[in-house]
Amino acid sequence: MNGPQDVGGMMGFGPIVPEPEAVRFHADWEKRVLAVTLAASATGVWTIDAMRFSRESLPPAMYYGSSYYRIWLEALTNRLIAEGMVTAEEVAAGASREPARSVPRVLRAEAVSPALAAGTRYAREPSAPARFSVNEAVRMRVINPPTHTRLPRYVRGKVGTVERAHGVFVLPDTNAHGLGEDPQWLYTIRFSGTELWGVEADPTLSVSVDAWESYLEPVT
Amino acid sequence: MNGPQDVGGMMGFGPIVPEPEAVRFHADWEKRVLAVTLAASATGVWTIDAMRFSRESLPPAMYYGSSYYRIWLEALTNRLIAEGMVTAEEVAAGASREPARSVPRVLRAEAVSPALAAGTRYAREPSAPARFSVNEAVRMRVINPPTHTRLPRYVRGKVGTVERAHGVFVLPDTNAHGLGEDPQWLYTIRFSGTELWGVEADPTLSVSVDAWESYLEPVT
Amino acid sequence: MMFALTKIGALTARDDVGKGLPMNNDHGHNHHGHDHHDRGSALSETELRVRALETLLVAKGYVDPAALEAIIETYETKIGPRNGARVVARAWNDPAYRDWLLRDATAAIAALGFGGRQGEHMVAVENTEAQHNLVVCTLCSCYPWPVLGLPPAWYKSPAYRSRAVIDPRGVLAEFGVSLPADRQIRVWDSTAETRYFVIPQRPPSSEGLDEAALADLVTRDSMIGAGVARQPAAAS
Amino acid sequence: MMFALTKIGALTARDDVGKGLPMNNDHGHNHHGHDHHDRGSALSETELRVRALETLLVAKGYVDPAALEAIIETYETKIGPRNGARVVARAWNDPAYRDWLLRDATAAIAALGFGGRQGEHMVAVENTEAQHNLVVCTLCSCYPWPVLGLPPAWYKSPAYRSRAVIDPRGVLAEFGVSLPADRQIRVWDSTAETRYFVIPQRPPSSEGLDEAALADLVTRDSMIGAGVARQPAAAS
Repeated sequence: MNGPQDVGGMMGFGPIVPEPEAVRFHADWEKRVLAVTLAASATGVWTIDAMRFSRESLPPAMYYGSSYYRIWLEALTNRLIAEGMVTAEEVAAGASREPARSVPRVLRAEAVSPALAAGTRYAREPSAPARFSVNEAVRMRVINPPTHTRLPRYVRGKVGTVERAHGVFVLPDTNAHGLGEDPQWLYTIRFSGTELWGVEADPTLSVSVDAWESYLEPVT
Repeated sequence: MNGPQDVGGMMGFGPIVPEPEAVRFHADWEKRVLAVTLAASATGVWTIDAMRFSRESLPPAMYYGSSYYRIWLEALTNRLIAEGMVTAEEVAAGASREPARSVPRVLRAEAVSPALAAGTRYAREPSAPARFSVNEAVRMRVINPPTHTRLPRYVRGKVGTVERAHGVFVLPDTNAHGLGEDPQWLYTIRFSGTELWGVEADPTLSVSVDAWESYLEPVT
Repeated sequence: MMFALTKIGALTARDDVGKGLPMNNDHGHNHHGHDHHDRGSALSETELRVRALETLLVAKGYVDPAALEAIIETYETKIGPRNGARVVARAWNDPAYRDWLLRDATAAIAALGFGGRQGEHMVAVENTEAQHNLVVCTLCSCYPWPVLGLPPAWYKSPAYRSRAVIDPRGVLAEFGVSLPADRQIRVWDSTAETRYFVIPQRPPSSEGLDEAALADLVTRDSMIGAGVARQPAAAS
Repeated sequence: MMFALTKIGALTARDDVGKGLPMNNDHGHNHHGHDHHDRGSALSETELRVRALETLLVAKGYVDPAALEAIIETYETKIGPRNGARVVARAWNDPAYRDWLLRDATAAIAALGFGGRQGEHMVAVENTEAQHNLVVCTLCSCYPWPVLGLPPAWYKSPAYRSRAVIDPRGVLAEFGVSLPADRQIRVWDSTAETRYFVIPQRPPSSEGLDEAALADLVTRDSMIGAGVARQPAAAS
């Protein structure tokens, strides 16, 4: 969706504020949000793409007015309610009132290290050869789905060059909505700054995105 | 600028809430903001384009989190301070602490009706013929100025058709920043929905913008 | 490849888009910015700020307090959508006036006594069996004040401004307007000082009504394209 | 026609962009959303909500409280940018390792004991005299956790995410980094599960340092491309 998350090329957010490398968290509640989000996601009720969609579905005023851990908190709460794992009343009360929903798994303390060390691989075995070749020119499709996509607005319709084929990966557009993994070839596509931003752009600039095969069309 | 004002095609702002035709204001302060903004603007210290730039320069979280009269209030306050007409301290105190700046004019009560009835004409005498003709295909330039522009992001780079030439009008891009009126031909450019949003768009849709000559380039 | 838009609609409806979240800009207010202070308290932060700014500008001599009252009176009592309704009623009733209005709206509207601020360069567009027109200002709140008055809160809201150009049928549905699938939708984004207003389709069974009665059928929303004209009482 | 960008910079600087306004997302907090309640009060609204949610999820049996502590301990003490600094130091010191890292970053990084969540598909890119690399995730906060730890607040901020792809030199200037005008700038927008990290240029006068000493020169920001490696103490 063309939601508040899609900020590439926007202006007006003010200065960037660097911070020391030693800073891990800014408040104790940030740690709790991190841990609760990872542990709740480990139940396997939703995919990472579904959770991203929950975050970008927050109202823009809230999204831009919140720190990122606050965004996590809001999205996690919405997702838990949408999945029937908790009710809004339970969230307000901070207490369980209904029986728990069954979930695929629960992450136990002893499994944390192995789970984080393993991660979740999104690569899949190719079932077809890559349609596009390295150094080939491609045009990004013009799509505006109200659902999740990882094709940012600032590259849609633009012509770039295939720089690398990464293999076949789970497609977020379907995976976010329970429509299956639809694994597709994933490419790094490089654009000149002038292609993206016009002739007045920095001539030394190039920008790439990683794009699934269905985001691309041949340049005719 | 690609600020929060440029919302065409964005998603996630929630439902539209119709309201009865008889509703003029929702609170008394809205009337005051309307009147103060019109009267302060009538001093002639800034142009309408400069005030629009002040509004779109508000932080996105504030812009999206505020009603439109609140946006007016914030922008007017910033503009008055930037023009040296008031200080931030005076605004906080609600009292004058410094001598007033001289302003070109003050709108008196008896001049309100004639001024509103006259309006401000932005049309200028053409000094050159229109470069583009009705029914001609044109491409919108790809520009991303950090300054004021009235070329929305969703049409940049898109090909449309000249539907009407309105005459020559003051260019907001320069006028907003004290760089002169640079009057240019103004056209209505019509786009198909599919050109703007892709092949999945509503096939019955067409959208137009009004665009100054320097926003356009010939289709080659 | 991408899935179809119809499929997506159902998905979005069942997903958590905004569920349980306050939405901004309904009724011109919002629920999680500064303005939440405006509810309930006798004198809100916003009211105090507006009052302080007005006091300051008057003290500085930049604004005449009597001019403020004159401005408010004008837009509360003189300039509103009944002006536009008169223009539409005349156009329905007088083919020559309609032609003039479509050819030179600023002049034709001035002939009925309307014009000025935010209506200096008017364009009238006509709804027909072939085409429905919808007016928006994606970049701010441009609106034809002399014929329609001040814009309603929804016209200035990001919700309307963002969607009118990409999903006008969805927008119209929220206003209770459903058009035939083959009706062409023409959206006018007011990006310059030209101001658009819509001549809605004249309702069936309105023959014989005089201009005052016709004007009663013309709603504000119908002149933005977000609504259609009312049916005459006898026919409804 | 449009005026030049250099001219525009000056204009913007003197105009009222954000003047006197609170900015959001500095230091990961904001000053006019809900989070303003977090300042000063002993137990903020956010803290209360987080506590309530954690209590609820534990009561429901969805999360194991001991697992929460294990997750926090991992990212507070085990996984951070010193991991990435070791990778860079090895690459500086060992040309064969550098080649492997550029060819198959996931495997080369795993050989040093790092990998897993948010680093399953790693790509290393190298800064040179010809090209400077900068990593961003415009759509969310994708970041190579196994080598860099959790992202800093600025990396997740709309300010950084919006500008990195259109004005990277302006962004770098805010980090105190100024590159030659002819240096190619290559921005990597992390829109998939591939995770990028930057091998900064090895500082002059770092010859003869061992890998531990080299790793001390490698800052977190330099591995995002928002900084450069430190000069050795003797040379600075």
